[in-house]
Amino acid sequence: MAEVHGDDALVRERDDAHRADELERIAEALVFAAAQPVSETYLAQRLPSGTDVRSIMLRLKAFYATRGVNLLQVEDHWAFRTAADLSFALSSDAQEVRKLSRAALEILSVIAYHQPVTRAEIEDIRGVQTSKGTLDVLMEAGWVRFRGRRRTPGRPVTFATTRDFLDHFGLEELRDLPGLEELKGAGLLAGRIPPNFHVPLPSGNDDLSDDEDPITALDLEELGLLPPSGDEPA
Amino acid sequence: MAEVHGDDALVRERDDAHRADELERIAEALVFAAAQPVSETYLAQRLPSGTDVRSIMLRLKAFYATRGVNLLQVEDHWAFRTAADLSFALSSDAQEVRKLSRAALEILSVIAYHQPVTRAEIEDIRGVQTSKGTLDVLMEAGWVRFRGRRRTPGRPVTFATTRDFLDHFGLEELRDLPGLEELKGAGLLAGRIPPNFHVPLPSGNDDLSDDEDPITALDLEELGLLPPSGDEPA
Amino acid sequence: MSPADGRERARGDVPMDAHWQADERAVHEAELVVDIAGFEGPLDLLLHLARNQKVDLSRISVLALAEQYIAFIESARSIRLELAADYLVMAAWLAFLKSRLLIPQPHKDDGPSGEEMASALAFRLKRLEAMRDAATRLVNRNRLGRDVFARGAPEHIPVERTSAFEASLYDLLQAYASLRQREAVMQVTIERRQVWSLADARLILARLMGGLSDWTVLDDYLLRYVGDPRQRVSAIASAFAASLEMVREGRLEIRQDEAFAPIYVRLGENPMTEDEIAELEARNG
Repeated sequence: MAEVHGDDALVRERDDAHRADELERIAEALVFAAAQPVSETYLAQRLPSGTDVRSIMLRLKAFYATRGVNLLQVEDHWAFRTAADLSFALSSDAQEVRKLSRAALEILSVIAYHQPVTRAEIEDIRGVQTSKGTLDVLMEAGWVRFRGRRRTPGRPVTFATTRDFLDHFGLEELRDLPGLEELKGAGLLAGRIPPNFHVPLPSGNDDLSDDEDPITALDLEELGLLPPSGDEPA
Repeated sequence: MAEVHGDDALVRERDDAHRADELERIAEALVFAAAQPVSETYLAQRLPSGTDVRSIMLRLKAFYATRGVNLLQVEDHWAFRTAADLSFALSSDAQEVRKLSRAALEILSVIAYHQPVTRAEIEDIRGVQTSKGTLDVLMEAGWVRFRGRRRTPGRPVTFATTRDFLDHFGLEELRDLPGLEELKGAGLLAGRIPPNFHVPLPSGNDDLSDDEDPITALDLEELGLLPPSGDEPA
Repeated sequence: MSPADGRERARGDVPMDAHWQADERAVHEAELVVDIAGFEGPLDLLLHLARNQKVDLSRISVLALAEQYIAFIESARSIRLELAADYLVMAAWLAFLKSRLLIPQPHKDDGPSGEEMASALAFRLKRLEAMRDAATRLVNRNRLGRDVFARGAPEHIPVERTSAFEASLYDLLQAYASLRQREAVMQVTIERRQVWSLADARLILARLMGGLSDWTVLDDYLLRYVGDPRQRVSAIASAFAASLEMVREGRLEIRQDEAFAPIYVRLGENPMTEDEIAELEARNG
């Protein structure tokens, strides 16, 4: 009796393992066939209902981790990509990767780290107007999208990055952005300048350092900060 | 002496195995990333000279034989293909994804911004006739719906976008559609824009406006979307 | 190297694309080389100057920075380099900041204190620098299509079953914007004002003057000839200019009794022949 039970359990176990292998094969084929990341929702639709897609994908990911092709996660999407350490062997006949201007790259970073962010905020951070077309280039590349509108007067549009952006730069999720935590910790991603942000000033306000000349009333006058002489200098 | 030899041999063997693994990884990545089946000549060019390409490929073939993706040989060319026995899982209801035509995009955008809008109004904005098929495509995609009938002579049907439309384009509400300033800011509208130019702000309101009547079953029948009454509605 | 290279420089040939490497940039302490074109706005210039202090950004001397910036702007102006307005605005703001830092304000003043303004500026510089670093790190990651590759021959593209059609919001907006743009451009063409060219005016005058040997008021004829009132100004101006030319050639005589009085014209000693008029017509199309 006990023996039979044991056999049953064994058979069941073997069946389960076989079944899991089959599901893995299907998932593998579905993702492998596609050039674009495939959503877990999609995989769930293609696999028998009740399948734990996530755990299957994690097993596959581990399986492929050491191979020439890796299974990567982009948010809740999955894609096979060649291993990054092999780029030396593959890249020679690579198609041209979109070359970004310095401004475009900077805007892309501001959007990535500060999203959702409005155009005015981007310009505040960069201290310069965004030339027409630069955002357009990023949107056309499929890396930046309109996200929504800020609930402030004027309802300005907010920008955010896309899943293609993550895929392109090999990020699983936004939290993987390089240095994100340090920047956050340093308060550099806060929308507003923190009131307590303190920068040590040159020792003693009135002492001038070596490379400073004392400012004269004439200077101030020239700069239009004082009325023309004759009036009291305060 | 013999012992030392033995150690050397072992190290050499391990190195060889490691080297073979690396070659296998490169070959695997090369075949994966190629748009066409890859010739052994090509692989030989990419791998260190003297590499036995055939034996590497045969090892890879064996490795993939039981997986969801197989390495197939076509004469002296190699390609990955999803396993034939999985076709049931892959092809079942795979729908071909089609890019929306330029005309369809334009009509969809006019409906989105100007809704509720009649067909005549769409044509007035676009300056060309709307082919019947294009609206059908948009309805079929589930992005456009009949909304009501305008209370003007001829009682033309009005069109509006659907909930699916918002979902697909990642909008929370219609008011999230970028306005004139944002379109300009993103470089989508360029050059001189006449002063009377404006981009409507579609209201998210689903209630019919004063000049609209609801669509009735009779209307749907007229539009050919319901069988003529008399037939049982099933 | 960059498109900005064609721009006129004061001195020195600085490669514009060596963006991140501040060392090679345009400002040198000793010899004054000024190149505004290499900077992306005043904040970029300030960040560059701050880096020249060679200290951690949180320990920069904002006062010294303000001085350097103002000196830079002054020298740029002295060699008549054209400066964008925002550079001047920044200079004015920094001069104001400088005054706040040097002359402690009584506390009742409701504006921000010099220290607050200075730390706000330092924060902005730090944040910009952080974004620059982030951009560098981002661009140096293993990128798809350069270091990492997707499936080269996808077998079929899995689709979310809900929609068989694919389009992005960007596609949609681009379609809408270019559609509306087309429409806008068409309106502009329709609205365009009709202008008489000098050649037009010359031909019209030649035709008008055909049988006139006596003094005639030019305006009367022109206004009769020009139906559309919106064209009158252009017509009179062009006709007047053309008539002066024709007087010089002896084809017309012209007379005005006093300022603002009517202008009289009559045929000159060497009027245009039919053939000459025909030739003019052919040339004007």
